[in-house]
Amino acid sequence: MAIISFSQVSKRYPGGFEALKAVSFAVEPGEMLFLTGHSGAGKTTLLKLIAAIERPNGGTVLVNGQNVSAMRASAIPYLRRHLGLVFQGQKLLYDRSVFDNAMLPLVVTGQPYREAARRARAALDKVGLLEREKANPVTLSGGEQQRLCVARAVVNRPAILLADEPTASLDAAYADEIMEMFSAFNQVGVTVLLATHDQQLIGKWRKRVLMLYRGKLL
Amino acid sequence: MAIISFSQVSKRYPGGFEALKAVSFAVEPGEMLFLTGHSGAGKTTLLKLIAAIERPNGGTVLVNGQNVSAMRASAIPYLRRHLGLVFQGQKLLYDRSVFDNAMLPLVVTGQPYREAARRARAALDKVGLLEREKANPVTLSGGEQQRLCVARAVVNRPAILLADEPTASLDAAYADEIMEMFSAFNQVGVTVLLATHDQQLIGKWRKRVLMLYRGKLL
Amino acid sequence: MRAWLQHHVLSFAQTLVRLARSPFATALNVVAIGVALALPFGAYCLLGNLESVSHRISVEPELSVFLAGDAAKADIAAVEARLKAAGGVRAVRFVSREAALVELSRTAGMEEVVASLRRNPLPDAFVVTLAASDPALADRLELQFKSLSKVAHVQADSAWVRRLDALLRLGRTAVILLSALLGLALVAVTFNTIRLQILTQRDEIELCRLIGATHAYIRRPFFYLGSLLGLLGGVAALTIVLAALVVLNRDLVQLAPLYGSDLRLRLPNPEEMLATLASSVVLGWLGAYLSVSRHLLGIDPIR
Amino acid sequence: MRAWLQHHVLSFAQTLVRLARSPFATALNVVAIGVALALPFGAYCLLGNLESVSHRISVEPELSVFLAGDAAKADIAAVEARLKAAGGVRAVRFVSREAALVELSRTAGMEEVVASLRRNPLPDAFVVTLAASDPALADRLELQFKSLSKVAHVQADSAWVRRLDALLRLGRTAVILLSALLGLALVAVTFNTIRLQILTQRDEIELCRLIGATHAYIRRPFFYLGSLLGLLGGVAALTIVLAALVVLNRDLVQLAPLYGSDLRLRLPNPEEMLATLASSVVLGWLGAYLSVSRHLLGIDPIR
Ligand SMILES: Nc1ncnc2c1ncn2[C@@H]1O[C@H](COP(=O)(O)OP(=O)(O)OP(=O)(O)O)[C@@H](O)[C@H]1O
Ligand SMILES: Nc1ncnc2c1ncn2[C@@H]1O[C@H](COP(=O)(O)OP(=O)(O)OP(=O)(O)O)[C@@H](O)[C@H]1O
Ligand SMILES: [Mg+2]
Ligand SMILES: [Mg+2]
Repeated sequence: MAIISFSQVSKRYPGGFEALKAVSFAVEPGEMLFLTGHSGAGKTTLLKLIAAIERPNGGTVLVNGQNVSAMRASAIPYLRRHLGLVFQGQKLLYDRSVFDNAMLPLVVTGQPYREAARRARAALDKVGLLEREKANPVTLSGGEQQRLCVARAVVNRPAILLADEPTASLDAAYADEIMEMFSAFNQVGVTVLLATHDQQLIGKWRKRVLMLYRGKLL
Repeated sequence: MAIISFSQVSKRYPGGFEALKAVSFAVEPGEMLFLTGHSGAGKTTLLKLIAAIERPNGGTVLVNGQNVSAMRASAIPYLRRHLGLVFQGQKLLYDRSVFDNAMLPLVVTGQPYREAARRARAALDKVGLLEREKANPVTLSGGEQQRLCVARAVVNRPAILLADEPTASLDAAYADEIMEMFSAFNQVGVTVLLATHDQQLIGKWRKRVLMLYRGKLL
Repeated sequence: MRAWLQHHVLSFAQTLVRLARSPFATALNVVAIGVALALPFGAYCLLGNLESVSHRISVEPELSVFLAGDAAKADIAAVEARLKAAGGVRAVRFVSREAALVELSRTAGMEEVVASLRRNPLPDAFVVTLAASDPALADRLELQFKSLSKVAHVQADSAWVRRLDALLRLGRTAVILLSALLGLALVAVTFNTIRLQILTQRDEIELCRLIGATHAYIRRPFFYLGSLLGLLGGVAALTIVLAALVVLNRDLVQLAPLYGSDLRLRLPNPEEMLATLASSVVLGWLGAYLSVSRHLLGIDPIR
Repeated sequence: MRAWLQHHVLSFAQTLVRLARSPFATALNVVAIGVALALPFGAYCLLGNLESVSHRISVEPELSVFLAGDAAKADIAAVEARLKAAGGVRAVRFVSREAALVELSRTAGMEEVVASLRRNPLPDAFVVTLAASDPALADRLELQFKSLSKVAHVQADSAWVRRLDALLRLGRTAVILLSALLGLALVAVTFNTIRLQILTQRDEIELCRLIGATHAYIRRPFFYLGSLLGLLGGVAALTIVLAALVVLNRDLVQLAPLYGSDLRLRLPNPEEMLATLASSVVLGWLGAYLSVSRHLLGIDPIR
């Protein structure tokens, strides 16, 4: 059974703009795929529908067998615990250390401290920030902050990883490393959906591509 | 005479990290050039020194003939009025319209309203956002927000344009358009300094490149 | 379950750390809440003092019934019987003209006057204690006693009773006004403080929503913050009221000998102090609750 | 210059719009400031009323000098001369024993007593008005007059003077305590409100710094906000005090006939109201100034 499935999903924003029009697709568990399209095509909107940040105006969104489009507000946190999210313009907390930022998803879901700390350090190591763990995120460069966001998204071993332009402010070397990380996660069974406008990246990785054009899936 | 000149500039952040080490270079008025280097190389730091957002620990930074490294705090606003800035993670104001966001630099410097409005609309038109002028920036996609930042940076016709990864979240078509815009500004005499890790972009435009590696200029 | 407890402890500790980090703003808040709580509490204490004094005064409303100069023993006995039979009378005390003169001579300044008298000008009298300090009752009995034969004059202190009554009503109106006003001020202060905290932590809240934090998890620290602020404010209020009472007592000590009585203000007892602290915690929690209900909803997970 | 003026008008308009956008929070703030201002202002008004009453009472401190029953006309004249010659005496009035009896008979309840008197028991007396309501002076003169020949007794009302003095000191202590407390509360409220506003507009401030806005440009709207909040708070305070005085007066009207005097509280006059408004604007501006000085510095143009 599909782990994510859209059927005839459309999203109209208040103001009347139709960001998604009758989009249907299915993602199998353990798949890795790209979502692409021009600026304003609806990539971010599609990811937001999966994470229940926005609600569709029509159609059904199923995630992990649950109907996200008709979910009670109190059930949404438990859905999100199965998701790893890397969003554009996502914030780090500047009142605590890099380590504490990486710990946050584990603290929020109430993991025992020792195990949580071990996993946070492992995630920071993977993105090359372990030696900065005590630093404040303000002191990180743009790329380093982006990598910290990735570490935070994978630290609680989600079943599904959604990333919106995760390599946008990274140089080629780090972009490759991050992609390798996503791929490694995918190999152990995590479903990975990456939104990007970087055709080079898509060309290099040869995965299934969902292409949006003005809110329609091509 | 050079419009921007660094001589033996070094920057150590509190905590001891040396982000720039004895950097010297000069930019002629009307030049357009790229600043590149790996993530954490010091690109953003260098741009911040030019705009007097950070102060160097050693060496001299001259901008427009003024010694920025030893400038009084009260003179800094007037320096910045000659600069157009596009920074990573720079914010839009979500409590006013796209048009008002573009107007802001002109309002702050006290331009007469009518002329200011004309120039703001022209800038929005150039980045393809004129028809969204009444919208709230929250409703813009990531790339649209990035373009609005560019419009805001150029609206007061600065003598120097500093941009930090201005095309990071743009697809190729819009990236090209934005670069064309920068180039057009350059052609009418504006000095343009772009920090980017995008080697493709640098290859396409064939301008002078400043390459940073671990805080040193190669 | 253990994780849940751990989070409770953690968010309480975090709240403490956060307060300690901006000591100036915290101190100002605590002072504002403290003052807001101190005023109605202080007014309550003062009113308590006043009512205990007024109780002492007004518990014994009296009528003085003066007999005619020519009243015989039998007349006196007859009047006494009528007085005792009247409804609303608690006690009847006979004051002979001789006793009255002795009493008068004890009054400051009258000593010499009395000494210079050739004979006793005072009549016999009864002092009638009423069962209740009710001005209407006093008026009724005054009329009734006046009409008795051999009664020359009835002196009611119902004017005093009425005066005291009106004064206390005035005091109560003032305290109610004050409590209402300061209740409002207290709500305003706690509400705004929590609003401030929510705005300051906007990014954190957005992020926690995105990461899968439950609504209860996000609200918990604010409830702790509100209750803690309330508690600190309550402590400040108690300190202020106690300090004020001590200062006032210092002044009252100078006043006391003039009235020849013990005019010390009673300090609030432990139960009253505990009640103040408890209600300030509850009010803080309530302010947090209102503010959280209003302001957390506006924070969406992401733009 | 024109642009500068335009910005002034613009930032004032923006401040108004911003306040109107969150009417609930604004109302709470205004109420908090209003209450904080209303209490010292109200206390000031009440004290003013009290002092005008006390002035009426204490302006005429008196000593009653009773003469011996056997004092002759010549003795009386001699005493009068000595009284008039004493330092600190303003006026000396002779009250003959006949006049005193008439006065006594007018006192409530004494009428019948006086009527039943066979002969006048009262002595001749002088009422000496002192030049100042100074307890020490009263004590000194009392001793001095007592030693005069043919003077039987001197009744000083210095006890009353002392009592009133102590009471007024008590009142003043209370008002000073109150003003200090509420001054603190007022500072806390305005300071925190501006802090809140600065935090809310953090992004805008950072951005304006980056765009080349001067320090003055950035601070201006907060000064407007502080002053406007102060003004609204002042208006609220006036409303509260006037309403409270009207309510209190309603109760006092019932009290007045009992004292047989006009016990109406005086409402504040226009100058006092203007002064309150002006000082509340100044206090609001000051709160903004303190808050801006403290919190704007922490905002760097970019991270
Ligand atoms: N909250 C909103 N209200 C109104 N319109 C919105 C809102 N969010 C997005 N839009 C509009 O919907 C369209 C799709 O937005 P979306 O963010 O999904 O684009 P995108 O594919 O992620 O683009 P980019 O690559 O630039 O990030 C855009 O034109 C955008 O202006
Ligand atoms: N405020 C700060 N305090 C301490 N260290 C800092 C601070 N800001 C930056 N750094 C460090 O200085 C180095 C250079 O940072 P800078 O932001 O200039 O890098 P960059 O070249 O822009 O990288 P990127 O491409 O990732 O944005 C980084 O290692 C960063 O961690
Ligand atoms: Mg997007
Ligand atoms: Mg950078």
